Amino acid sequence: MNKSARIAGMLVGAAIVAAACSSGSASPSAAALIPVKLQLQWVPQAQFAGYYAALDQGYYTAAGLNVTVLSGGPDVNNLQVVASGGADLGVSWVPKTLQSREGGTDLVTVAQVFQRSGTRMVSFKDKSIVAPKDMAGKKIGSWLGGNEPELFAALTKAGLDPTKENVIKQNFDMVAFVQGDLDAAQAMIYNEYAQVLETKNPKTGALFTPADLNVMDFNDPSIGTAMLQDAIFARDTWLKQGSNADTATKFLTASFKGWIYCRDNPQKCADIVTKAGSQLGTSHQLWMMNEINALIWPSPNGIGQFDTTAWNQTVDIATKYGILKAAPSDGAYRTDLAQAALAALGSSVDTKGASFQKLTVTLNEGGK
Amino acid sequence: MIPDSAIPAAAAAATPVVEIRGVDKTFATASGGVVALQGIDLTIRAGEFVSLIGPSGCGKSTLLRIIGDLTGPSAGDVLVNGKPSHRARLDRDYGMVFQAPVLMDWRTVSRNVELPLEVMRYPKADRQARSKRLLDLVELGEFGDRYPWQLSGGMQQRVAIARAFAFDPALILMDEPFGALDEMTRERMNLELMRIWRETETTIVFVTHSIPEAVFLSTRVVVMSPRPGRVNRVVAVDLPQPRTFETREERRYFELVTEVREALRGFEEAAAVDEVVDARIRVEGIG
Amino acid sequence: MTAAAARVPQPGRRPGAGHAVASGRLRALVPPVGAAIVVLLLWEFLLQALGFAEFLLPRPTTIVTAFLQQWPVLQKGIVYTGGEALAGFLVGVSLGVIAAFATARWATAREALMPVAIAASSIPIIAMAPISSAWFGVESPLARIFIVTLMVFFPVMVNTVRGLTSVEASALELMRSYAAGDVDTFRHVRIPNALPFVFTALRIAATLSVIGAVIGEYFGGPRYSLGIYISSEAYLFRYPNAWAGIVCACLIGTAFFAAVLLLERIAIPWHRADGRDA
Amino acid sequence: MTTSAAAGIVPPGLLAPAGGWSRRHPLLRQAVLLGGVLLLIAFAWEAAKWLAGDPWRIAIGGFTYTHTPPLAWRIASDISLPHLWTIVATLFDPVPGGPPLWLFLTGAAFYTLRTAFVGFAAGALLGLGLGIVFVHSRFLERALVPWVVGSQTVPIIAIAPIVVVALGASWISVAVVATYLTFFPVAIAAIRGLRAYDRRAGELMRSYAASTPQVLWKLRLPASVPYLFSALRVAAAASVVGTIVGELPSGIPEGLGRAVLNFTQYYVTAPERLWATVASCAMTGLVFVGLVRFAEAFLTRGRYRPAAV
Repeated sequence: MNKSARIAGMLVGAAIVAAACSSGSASPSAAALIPVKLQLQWVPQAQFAGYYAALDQGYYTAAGLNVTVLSGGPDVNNLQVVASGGADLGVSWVPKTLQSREGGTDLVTVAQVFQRSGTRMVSFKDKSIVAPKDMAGKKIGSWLGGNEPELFAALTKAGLDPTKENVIKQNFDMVAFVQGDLDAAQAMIYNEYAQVLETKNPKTGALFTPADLNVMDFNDPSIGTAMLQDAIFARDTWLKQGSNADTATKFLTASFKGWIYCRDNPQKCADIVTKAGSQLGTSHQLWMMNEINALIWPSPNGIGQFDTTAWNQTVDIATKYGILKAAPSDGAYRTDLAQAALAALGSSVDTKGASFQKLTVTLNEGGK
Repeated sequence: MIPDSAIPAAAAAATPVVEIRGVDKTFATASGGVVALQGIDLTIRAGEFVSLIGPSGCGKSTLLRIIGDLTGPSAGDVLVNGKPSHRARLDRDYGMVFQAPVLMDWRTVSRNVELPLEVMRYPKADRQARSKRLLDLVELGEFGDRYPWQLSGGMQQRVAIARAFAFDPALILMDEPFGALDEMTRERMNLELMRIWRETETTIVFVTHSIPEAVFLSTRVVVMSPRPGRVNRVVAVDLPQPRTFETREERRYFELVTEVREALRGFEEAAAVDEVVDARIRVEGIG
Repeated sequence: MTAAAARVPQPGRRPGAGHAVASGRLRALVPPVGAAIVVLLLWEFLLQALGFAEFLLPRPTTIVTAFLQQWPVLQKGIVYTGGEALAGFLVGVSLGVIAAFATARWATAREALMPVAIAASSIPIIAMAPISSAWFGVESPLARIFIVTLMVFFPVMVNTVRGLTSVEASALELMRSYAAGDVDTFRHVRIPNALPFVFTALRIAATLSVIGAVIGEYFGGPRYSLGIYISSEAYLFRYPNAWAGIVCACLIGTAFFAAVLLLERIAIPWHRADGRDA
Repeated sequence: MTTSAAAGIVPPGLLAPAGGWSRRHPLLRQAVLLGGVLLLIAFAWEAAKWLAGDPWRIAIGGFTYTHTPPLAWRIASDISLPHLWTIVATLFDPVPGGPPLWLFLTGAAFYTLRTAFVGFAAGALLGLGLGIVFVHSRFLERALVPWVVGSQTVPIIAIAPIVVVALGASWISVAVVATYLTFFPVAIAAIRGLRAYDRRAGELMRSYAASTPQVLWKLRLPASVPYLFSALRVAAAASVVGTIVGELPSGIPEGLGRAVLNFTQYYVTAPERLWATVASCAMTGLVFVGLVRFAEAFLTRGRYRPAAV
C-alpha cells in the first residue's frame, strides 16, 4: 500500500531537489548597472564577435550596462523573443524585421551593422553555374524561411520564375551540397562556404579548394540583389519607455567599440568568441571573424549607420517579390540612436575603417 | 502396490488406459531438491473415473501433468493407451481441463470448442457438427456465437469441458475443474459431468481436494500423502450407477466419505509444512 | 464504478436494441464536443485577454481564416507529408512486427534488443536529420520515411513482443496438450493475444509517424511539404499560416489515429476497452 | 493479473530465460548482452564500410594497410557513416577552448539529465493526476482524453519555441517541454492501471463501505504500479528527447541540445562529432531508463516480477 505513497513522495521530493539544484546559478548582479538583454539570431560565433568583445573588454560595464547575450538557433525566432519582451534588443536581418512588423510587432531597426550581404550561391565548377540564369532547371538549395529573397530576386532578374524553379529546402549543414544532391546551394561566405573548404573531397582525399567552386555574390553589381543583413533592433514601446532610448544609445556605443576592437584584433576576438562558448574550430572561427569584418568594414558613413540606397534596395526587393505585402510604414527604422552612438565615440576613433585590409586565413580540415 | 481388491471386478477386465510405474518427481530448488512424488504405481482402466485426492502439496496435480506429458517424471514410466505418455500426447489421446476455463478471448464459444479440432486439422463441417453436438451436451447450444466474457464462470467451465471432449479422446484429465465454482453450481456440474462421462464412455482422471466430490464422481478414489507424494490408499467406490441427486443421501455414500476422510487424516500437520515448501517453490520460480 | 460492474455476465444484444445504441453513441459525443467548444472559446477570448500576442498563438478564428486562404498550398502539403508519414508508418510497423516475431521465441534476443530500443528512442530527430539526408539525399522522401520508420519501429516491436509473450501459461499448456506445433500455437494463441498490444502500439505509431514526417521536413525537402511550410511561415512571422499548417498535421495525425481505431474495431471485436487491454 | 510468477507452471525456456549464472547475476547478464549487441552493431558497421565505404589507409609504425572497398554505397561513405575509430578518436580531441569531447559530452549529458529529471517528475505527477481524474469521471474522460491524445499530434518542435518565448529562456521552460512529452504515456497507463485491480478486491472494499479516496489509495494505486512503471520507462526516454528539443530554442549552452545543434550544423566537416553526440544522447536515455528500472526494482521488491520487456 505505502509503496505507492513512497513512489509519489519520491517523485515530488526529487522534483524539488532537482529544481533547487538547477536554480542556484544566478550571478549576483551589480545593482548600479542597467540590465540589458541582447537576443542573437544564431548560436555564439564570430558573426556576433563585436558584442562578445564589448562584454569581454568591459565596454558595456563602463557604459553602465549589465548585458546578457542570449543565444539563438534554428528553432529560435529572435524577433518573436524580443517582440514578446524576452529580450530588449536583438540582431536580425532587415527584411525579417520588416516582415515581423507586418505580423503585428512594433520592432524598429536602430543600427545597421553589416554594410554588405554575406550570402552567396555556391556550386561545383562542373555544374557551370556562374550567373543566376544558369540555375534554370537546376536543383537550387535555399534555407527558405526569410533567407530566400536575394536568391528569388536574382532569379527573377535573370528572367526565371522562382516559384517554378526546383528550389529545395536545404538544412543548416552542407551535406546535401557536398553529396551532390543540390546543384547550387546557399552559403554564408563566413560560414558554410568555409565548411566546404574544410571538407575532404572523397574523390581526391584532399580538401576542396576555392578552385573547385563557382561563387555567386549578390553584392556583385551584375546581380545587384543584395539585401541588408545583421542590424540591431528593439521594440518601439520599449524605446519610448523611460530612459530606454538612452540605454540603447549606450549599448550601441559600446557595441560599436566592440566591433572596432575586433577589426583591429581579429585573432583576439576569435578567441573571445570561442571562450564565450562557441565550439567552432580555431581556423574556422578566425575565417569567420575575418569575413565578418569585411562585411562591416569599410563603413563609409561610420559603423552602424544607415545607407539609404541600401535600405531602399532592400525594401524594393522585398516588396517586389512578395516578401513584404507593402512598403514598411514610417518608424521601421530610426537613425538618431546610431548617430548619437557614433558621436559618443568621438573623433579620435576610426569609425569608418577606410583602410581595412582582410587577413589571409588558411582553413584546416574540419575547421580545426 | 495397489491391492487388487480395490479394483472393481468390472473394471479389472478392461484394458489399462493409464499405467504408472515407479514414478518419482523431484524439483530442484536453490535450497536442494524437493521430492514431490515418490514411487507412484497406478493403473487406470478403460471406463474408469479415478479421482486423485490429497492435501495441497501432495503432488496430485503434478501426477496429472506427468500423465499428460506436460512435465516429465524424474524416474519411472508412464504409459497411456500402451504408449509412452509423450507419444500419447502427440497422438492426441487425451483431453485436458484446467481449474480456469482457459478460453480464448478472441474466439466465440463454438470456435473455442473447435480449437483442438482446428489444431488437429478436422474438416470444417465436422468441426462445426462436433462443436454443436458438444455444446448441446453441456446445454450451451444457444450460446455458440457469444464471446467468453459474456458467459458466467460456470458456463465458461462447461465450454472448457465441451472442448476437452470435442475430439473424442479416450482419456480426459481434469485438474480441479470445479474448484473455483460455488457449491450449488459445483453439484450441478458434477451431475452433468457424470452424465457426459456415461454418454461418451471415456476414462477420466480427476484431481480434486473435495472429499464429497471425489466420492460422488469416482469409481475409485486415490488418496495421496503429502510430500513426498505417495499413493496412500485406494478406495473403491461401489455406489450404484447412474449417480443421481439422491446418491448423496445414501448411507454408503457417507461411509465412503468417512473412509476417505480417515485415510486423509494425519496429513494435516504435514500439510502445513508443505504449504511453506510450496510457496518457496513458487517464489523461486520452479514449478 | 464502471470498473466494478464489469465482470457481471451480460445478456447478448437484444433485438431492437439498435436504436438505444445509436442514441447512446450520440450522447457519448456530447462531452468531447462540448469540451472542444469550451476550449476554443477560452482560446479565442481568454488568451488575448491574458496578453498572449497573436504572433505567439493566434486565435482560432484567425487560424481558420488562414487555413481557408492557404488551402491550395496546404492541400499539397497534406498529400505529400501524409504520404511520407503513411509510408514510414507502414514500413516501421511491418519491420517492428517482423522483428517481434523473430525474437519472440528467444528471451535472450529480446533482452538484448531492449537497450537498443531505449537508446534509439532517446535520440532527438534533429540529430538524425543531417545523417538521414547524408544517407538518402535531402530531396528524397526516403529521408523522412527513414525517420518515421525509426520512430515507429521500436514502440511497435516492444508492444508486439509483450503481446506475444504475455500469454497465460495455461493457454500454452492447453496447446501443448493438443500436441500443437509452434505454428499452431502462434496462430491460435500468441498472435490473437498480441493483437490488442499491437493495436495499442499502432495508436502510438499513428501520431508519431505524422510528427516524425513533419519534423523531418524541418531540415529539408520540397517547399510545399507541411514541415517546411510551418517552419518557413513561422520565420516569416506569418503565424496564422504556420498554425494552419500545424492544424493540418494534427488533422492527419487524428485521421491516422481514427483509422487505427476503426481497424481495431474490425480486427479485434472481442476486445473490450475496459482497462483489460494491453 | 500482474504476477507472471503466480500465473501457473511454465515450461522452462518459454517465458523465463534459462537459469544458470545469468539468472543469478542479472546485472552482469545485462552488461554482457549489451556488450554483445554493441559488438554486433560495430561488426555490421565496419563490415559495411569494408564492403562499400570510402577507401582508407592505416599506418601504424612501419606497417601501412590500404583498403579499397569493392562497392560504393552512399550510406557507407565517410560522411554518412564515419569509421568507428574516427568516432572514438574524436572523443579525445578537445572541444575548442574546452575539455576533450568525451568530457564535454558527459558534462552536457548530466546537465540535460538534470533538466530531464525535473520534466520527468512533473510529467509523471501530471499524468498520474490526470489518470486519477479520468478514472473517477467518465464525463471528464470523454471530454478531455481526445484533447490529451490530440496534444501529442502537435509537433513538439513547433510547441517548444512558444513555450520558451512565453516562459522565458531558462531551464524551467525546457523542463516544461519535457513535461509535455512525459505526461502522455503516464496518463494513458494510469487510466489503464487504475482500473486494473482485482474485481473481487473491489467488491471487498465496497463491503467495507470504503470511501473513494480509500479505494484509490489502497486498491487502485497499488494495482496501477506495474503499469505506471512501464510507462515511466517510456517517459524517461521521452523526457530526454523533450529536454534536448527544448534546449534548442532556449539557447541554453550547457546541455546536449547545443551540442546537437553545433555538430549538426558542421556535420559535413566532422560527421564523427555528431555521431559521438548521438551516442551520448542514446546513453543518457539508457541511463535514465536504467535508473527508473532500479527504482522500480527497489520500491517493489518482492511484490511482482518486473516485465522483461
